[in-house]
Amino acid sequence: MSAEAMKKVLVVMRHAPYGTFYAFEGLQTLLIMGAYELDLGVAFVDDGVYVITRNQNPKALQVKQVAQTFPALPDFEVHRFYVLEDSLKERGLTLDDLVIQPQVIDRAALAALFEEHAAVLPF
Amino acid sequence: MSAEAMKKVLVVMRHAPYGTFYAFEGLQTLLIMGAYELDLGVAFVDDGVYVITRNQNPKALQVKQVAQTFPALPDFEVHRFYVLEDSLKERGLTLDDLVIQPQVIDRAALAALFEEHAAVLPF
Amino acid sequence: MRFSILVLESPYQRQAADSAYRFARAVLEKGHQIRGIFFYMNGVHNANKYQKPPGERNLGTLWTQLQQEHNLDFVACIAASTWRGMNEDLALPGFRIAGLGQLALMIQESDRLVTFGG
Amino acid sequence: MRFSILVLESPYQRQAADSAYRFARAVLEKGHQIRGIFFYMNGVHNANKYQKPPGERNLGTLWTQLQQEHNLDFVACIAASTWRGMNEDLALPGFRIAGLGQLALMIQESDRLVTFGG
Amino acid sequence: MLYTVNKSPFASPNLERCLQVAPAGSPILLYEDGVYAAAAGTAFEERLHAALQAHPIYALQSDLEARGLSNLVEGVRVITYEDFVDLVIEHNVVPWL
Amino acid sequence: MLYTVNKSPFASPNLERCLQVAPAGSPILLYEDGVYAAAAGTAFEERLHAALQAHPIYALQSDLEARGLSNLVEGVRVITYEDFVDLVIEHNVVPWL
Repeated sequence: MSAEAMKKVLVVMRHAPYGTFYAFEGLQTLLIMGAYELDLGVAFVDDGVYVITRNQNPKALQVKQVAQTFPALPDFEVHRFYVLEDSLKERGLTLDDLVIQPQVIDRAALAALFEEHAAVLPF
Repeated sequence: MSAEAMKKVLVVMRHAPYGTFYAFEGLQTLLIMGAYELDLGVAFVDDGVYVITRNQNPKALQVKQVAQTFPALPDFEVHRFYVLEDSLKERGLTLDDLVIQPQVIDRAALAALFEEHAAVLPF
Repeated sequence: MRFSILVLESPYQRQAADSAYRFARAVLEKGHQIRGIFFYMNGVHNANKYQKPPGERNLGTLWTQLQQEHNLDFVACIAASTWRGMNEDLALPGFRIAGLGQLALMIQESDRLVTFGG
Repeated sequence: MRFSILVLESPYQRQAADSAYRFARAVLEKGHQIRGIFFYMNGVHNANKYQKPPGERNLGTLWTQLQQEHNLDFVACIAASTWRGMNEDLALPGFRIAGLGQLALMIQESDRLVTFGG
Repeated sequence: MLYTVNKSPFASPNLERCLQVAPAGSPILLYEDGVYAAAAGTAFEERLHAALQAHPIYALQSDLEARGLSNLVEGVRVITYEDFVDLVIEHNVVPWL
Repeated sequence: MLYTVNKSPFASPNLERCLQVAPAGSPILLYEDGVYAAAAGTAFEERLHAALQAHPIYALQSDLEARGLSNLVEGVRVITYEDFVDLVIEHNVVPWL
């Protein structure tokens, strides 16, 4: 199937990791759905920006580290990454604090991004 | 057991009804625990004040109405009811909007109430 | 128009599963199609055949009736089920347990995906 | 000092059950007593014997080990269990299924009640 | 896009965040505990009134009824689940969970 | 009383509401996603700084580590689960869930 014919799906991460498992399950969704004919993107919004911060170490919680898998997502056919500028700023974060380098977008660009996608999956 | 020897337990309702089942389960707790030797109170705080508003009609949701049971709680040995004044005001509510008439307390009184209780159960 | 629905929460703790059920009913009553309903995360608990809320709607029974009336595709995520102790033996009739790929197929073959969660 | 613990959430959706487990461990490691742990609302899913998170801590196993090591009283609420499809056959060793009155007894016979929820 | 919000505005910043992103003209649907934002006389009323200048705002009837909310901020449109389906047919959904 | 908060200050008003009720001197424990309130450099830092004038504020080490938070607002005390137990022995708990 040509890229143009592929349906565009946007996973929106809005929950912080570890306190809930939404981020973990959103990640599983990205890992699997890339194998299907879908054009996948992921946007980090609100506390979702905490999903991809550096230095996460949940060893004491005995759960899997979430952030470390994101740099591998292009191998799983996930190539589009976005982060909401205001969400970074509110948390005092910059791209240097993140394990990947998403495209920094403002609110209007996020709204436009939603319009481009056939499905928005919230995690 | 004399009333003085009974342990004081405060159920704190902070969730709105129906969107979550915390209020429903807090109510079940009150209905059962009154049969044991516990001196039970219940405080409505934040969205918890919505638990006891009039005119609830969840028939279309096919779930039990929550508010209607509160007036019967004295029969189940629950006699102390409190509502946080600011929580009412923030929601534009007065005692007339409620199915029971709890004692209206301010934040300092709520904090003092916590101090008096051996256990605080959040719902 | 063809819909798919994603359910992320269990019954009886949050309203999401109830809302999803009512939305699904409304879709069908208006004569539209449902390609599938995917139960993910705690949503897999919707499939539990032993759930028995006394004197209230049994969401499991309602789901099964809906599935049977319209021959719908109900999938409980196999990974989420394994984590949470849901399996074929515990599942209500009408639910199958399968992978996230089924959600990908539902999305591909629907005009709309609507998610209900916590 | 004697503690009781109330758990209101299932494993693997929110951190509450993990936090409750770690808190309970710390209480015992410091030489204090646990009168009981009461699993209420979605907390009853902690007792599910089929839960199997691949390559991670299995909270059900951890609870059972803790119960056996210290001969603790673990109660899954019978009403919450009935609603949610939990029962004796599905429950891990060490969990008993009983009424909210058990929570009342735990409160009566403890110095502290600590609740972990959503 | 149809932006949907299911949390109380007093218990979650979701509606506020959603309103900051939704472009003028986008419809907003309040359901589950989200319908508390539609109640008249609350501390949130002024914010909702401002939002109504920019957006059609809908609230789900069965969720309003369950919660006993009948005195609503002027301009909020009460709809059924069937209307909800129609809105989703007209607009793709951004669930602001 | 020990007031405990497990939600992110950006996703929930719980910490703010809790601070409005907790009398000066009452200890506050941040755990689970509540520990994000302890991070330095955020929009919440000023609020936490003010709260620290009135309350001892604790944050759970394992939850901070999981989330990669090491640069904390000055004055926040990092504690273990065993310290959490000690706090509960000293003070009864108000869980602000």
